[in-house]
Amino acid sequence: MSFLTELFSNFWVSLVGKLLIVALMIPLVGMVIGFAEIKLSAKMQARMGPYFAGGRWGWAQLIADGVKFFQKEDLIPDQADRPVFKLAPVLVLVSTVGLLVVIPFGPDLIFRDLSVGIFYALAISSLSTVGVLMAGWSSGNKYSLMGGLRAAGQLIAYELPLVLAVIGSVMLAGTMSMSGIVEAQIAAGYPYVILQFLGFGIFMIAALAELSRIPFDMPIAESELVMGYLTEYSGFRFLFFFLAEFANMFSLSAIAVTLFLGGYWLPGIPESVLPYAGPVILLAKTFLLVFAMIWFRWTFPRFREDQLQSLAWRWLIPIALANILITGAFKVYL
Amino acid sequence: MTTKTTERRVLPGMGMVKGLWVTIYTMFRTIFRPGKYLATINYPVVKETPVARARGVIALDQEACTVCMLCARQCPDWCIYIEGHKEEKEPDKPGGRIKVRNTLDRFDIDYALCMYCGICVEVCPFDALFWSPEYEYSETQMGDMLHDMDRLQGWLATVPPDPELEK
Amino acid sequence: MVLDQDLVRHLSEASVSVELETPEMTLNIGPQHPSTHGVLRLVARVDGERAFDVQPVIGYMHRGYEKISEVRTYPQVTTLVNRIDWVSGYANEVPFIVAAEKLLGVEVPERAQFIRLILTEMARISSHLIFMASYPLELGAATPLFFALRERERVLDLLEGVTGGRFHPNFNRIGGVKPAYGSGSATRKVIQDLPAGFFAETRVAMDKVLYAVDELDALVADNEIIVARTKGVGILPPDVAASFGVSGPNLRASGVKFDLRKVEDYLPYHLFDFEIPVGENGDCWDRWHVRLLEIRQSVRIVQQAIDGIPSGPLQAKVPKIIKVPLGETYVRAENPKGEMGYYLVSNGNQGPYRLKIRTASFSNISILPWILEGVLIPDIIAIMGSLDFVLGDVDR
Amino acid sequence: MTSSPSETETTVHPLQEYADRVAEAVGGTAEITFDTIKVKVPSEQWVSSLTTARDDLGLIFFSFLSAIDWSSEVAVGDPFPEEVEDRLELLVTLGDLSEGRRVTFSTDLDQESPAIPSLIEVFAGANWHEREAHEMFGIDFEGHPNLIHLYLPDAFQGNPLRKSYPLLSREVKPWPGTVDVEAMPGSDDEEEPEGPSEENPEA
Repeated sequence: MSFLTELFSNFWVSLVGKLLIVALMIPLVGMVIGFAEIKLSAKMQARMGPYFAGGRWGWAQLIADGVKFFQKEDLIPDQADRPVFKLAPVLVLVSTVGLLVVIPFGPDLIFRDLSVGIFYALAISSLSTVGVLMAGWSSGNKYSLMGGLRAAGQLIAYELPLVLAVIGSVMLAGTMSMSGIVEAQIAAGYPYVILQFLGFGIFMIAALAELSRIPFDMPIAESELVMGYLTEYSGFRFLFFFLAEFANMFSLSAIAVTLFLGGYWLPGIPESVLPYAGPVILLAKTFLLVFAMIWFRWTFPRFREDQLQSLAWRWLIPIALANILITGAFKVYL
Repeated sequence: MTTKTTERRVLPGMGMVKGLWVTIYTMFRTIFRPGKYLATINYPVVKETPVARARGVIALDQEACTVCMLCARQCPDWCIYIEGHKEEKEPDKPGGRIKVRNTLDRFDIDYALCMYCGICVEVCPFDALFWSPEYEYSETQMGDMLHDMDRLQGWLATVPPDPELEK
Repeated sequence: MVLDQDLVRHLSEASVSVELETPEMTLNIGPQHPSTHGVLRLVARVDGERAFDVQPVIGYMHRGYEKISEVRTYPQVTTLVNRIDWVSGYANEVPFIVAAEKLLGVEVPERAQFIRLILTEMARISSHLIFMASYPLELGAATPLFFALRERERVLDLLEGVTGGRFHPNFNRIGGVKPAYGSGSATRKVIQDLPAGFFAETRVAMDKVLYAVDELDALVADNEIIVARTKGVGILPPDVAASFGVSGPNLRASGVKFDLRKVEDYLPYHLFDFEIPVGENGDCWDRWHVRLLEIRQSVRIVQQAIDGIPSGPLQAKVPKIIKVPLGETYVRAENPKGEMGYYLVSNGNQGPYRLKIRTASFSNISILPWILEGVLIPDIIAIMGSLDFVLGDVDR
Repeated sequence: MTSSPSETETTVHPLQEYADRVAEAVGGTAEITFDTIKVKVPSEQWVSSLTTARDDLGLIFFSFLSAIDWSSEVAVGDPFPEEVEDRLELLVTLGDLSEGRRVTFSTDLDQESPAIPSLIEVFAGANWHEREAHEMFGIDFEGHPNLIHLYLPDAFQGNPLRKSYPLLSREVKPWPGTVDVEAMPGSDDEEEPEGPSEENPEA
């Protein structure tokens, strides 16, 4: 390990290394979660799911999809606003990559331990709203425009509960840096979800809305808006959105795990083995949350526009505020 | 029996929980006991055998056909094209009368037009047309869907015996 | 830079009092659209999400059946007619054949009537199962589709076992059911009666259908999101429904207890006891729930019909070339989508002189402009889906 | 009510009493053919008689509206064996949602320029049915808000369901049913292959 740390001490080499890891991680994570979604949803519907791609049980299905998207013709509709149309998927993917920076995989296994970790993460995640709106507006077709406007309304409406839900655990931990929150939970001896179950619930609901997955997938409502703001995208641009959705699922779940479920720590694990067991624990917990998202996606229908908004404004935000009050009182009283 | 909406007293969250329960036990059932609960098969590897009376393709028995053109006339889609000619056939008994017999020159069924209604098979008075449950004869060109006489004769081998009947 | 106060006040009031004038947009829903059940086009003038003037445009699938049937013989028209509502193929043939039999004055043997009844109820089950599959999909839930279609395959396999065709069985003949394989010397003796093991398989299939209906009930009926999306949406009062000619489950969901199976005598429904599910306030949820209960009733009918089926000939004595005598009659039947009727005028030849085909979906969706007035776009899809129409039925 | 094919003099059709009541209330003549009550109404009282049918007799269910083109010479299908008086008969079938009765009201219009007031005020459902009858038979419904084509493309000329309108698809493709079994080579009986009538043949 010493040779590595010495090599990594040079700033530029570690920067390139980190970029390589992220560049590798996004497609890998996207593929694994995508494959899990395809296979598990098939099983939930008494189907077999992909079988022939890659031999035994279709593990290479998403690699095949990736290759398919790459060699597909990249159409840009003539009424589209070309630069905006080209930039939109990049913006959405950037916000996904940005989230990975602050996730602590182990005690010191973090890309960059920012002191304002969670604040930065929430700011970056709202960048994708701009990307989605650009995609909806620039595609030049009525369905995409409606999808984009719906996405704007929804993502902004659910930005608030997302932020308010996080404040509870930040108050308990006393710091905003992600690894700091995990260490606080290790010190406190219990994951914050026990106290912050309201916050956790609201965070998960708001995360589902951020990802615009069922029951909040109004922007890509297949049965109404054909494919919402994704209608005109094809080829590798669609691959950006496709990967961004799955990678976002991973990063938002990882943030939820870090804030509420004790990050890379399990109550029984001794301190010494954490640097090695940390990533595995984090990935296991994250996959649990991702499975819950998949489970919700294949069971529920989608809300209507106004029900979606009224759920956010009339229910999630008041409960989140109440949660902050209770946590504050608990913190002061304790 | 009215669909009294009030009689369905369900706790607020329970409706969704019931739905989640259905999907999760279907998942475990399909994973751990696929034989019993898996509904799909891998088509090219495993093939379903169609029922005996399935109307897949029409098979022709050229010897039985006497070019009476009944099937071509009754076909609603006009997709059977028949040409024949008269021919002498040696008599059965020696010294018997020379019999004149119609023989087929051309018997095409255009499966691109055919709607598998079965009127031709039913109306044929000489047992020349049969149904066979074969279904794997799709083509890349629409023109190839026109099956000629010999190909229809080829299907004759795949005609299944008639199923026994319910008592 | 000190803002002068009245400017600020003016600006704030101005934004409040001025109604945001957004120009309305004409949105084409269809003819190529994921949830228009075929090639229906809705021209909707939309303000934001609310559509206030929806005009359906139909005719993309008009095949002109009424004109073609004037040049066809009766057996050929049967193949034509089961392609109108292809989701329940067998159920379309029965009223047409009964109309021809009425003009001919032919008494259909008991066993043929029972077989017709069993296959019609199976067509109803398969049609309602397609609705159970596609309606939650329109609201966003993808899983019920697979539960419903898995059982529908069983029912269609039974239909194929008896008739040879899954969607377009063409199994009805004037005077009864298709008697023999062909009319050759050997094939005439091959009787097309029910295949062996049909009763056992049907009992198993019916139990599986009931099980799937319970699963769908658990998955969809009380789901809070579906209830929020469908209860109180698209309310259809009974008098408006009657004046538009809406029939079948859509009419019964509005609280009208009227089922043609109890009133008409085209099939021996009087021999079986079954109930007519009736909705309460005629919204999308009731239309969905009435169809769910109807599947259970159809399963009951099929089970009773299997136990009580008499033996006997499959077809009455009918000449080989059928010429229907002069006359006109209107026979209507309870199709899964609603009332389907045939006004048959015959002039003593082999084919009908004039055949008016009254289809259920045509009247069911003629109500769309009335019911989709001032409705959000997601509700347009929800209401249209709940009417359960098929474009072949609409355009003929 | 089992179907009695043709009404013999002795047995009175069970529906006869109801049919007479309807005919007398509506001011038309009733006739029962094969279990279908048909009430012929003069075309002037068309809207008024249907309004009374709806209000007094409870026939609130609008089943369908269509027309039959009775004409002796036909461009399509086989003509009537005996002479028939040329007229365009308009049909409306109403039903009630309690005992399940149904009555077909009909009136005769002349073939050249059929016109009749629209039923939209009486039954809202008549809108589409009338548009279809207009484009298929050329009947002009006065008072109909938008009497445009329903099924046919806007540029379509002619009224397809009229008997005088030929079925073009059958002219284009030669009929595969003509028997072309060439005579025996070298034989002298050169009878040309007999070809039955263009339309459906006498099998």
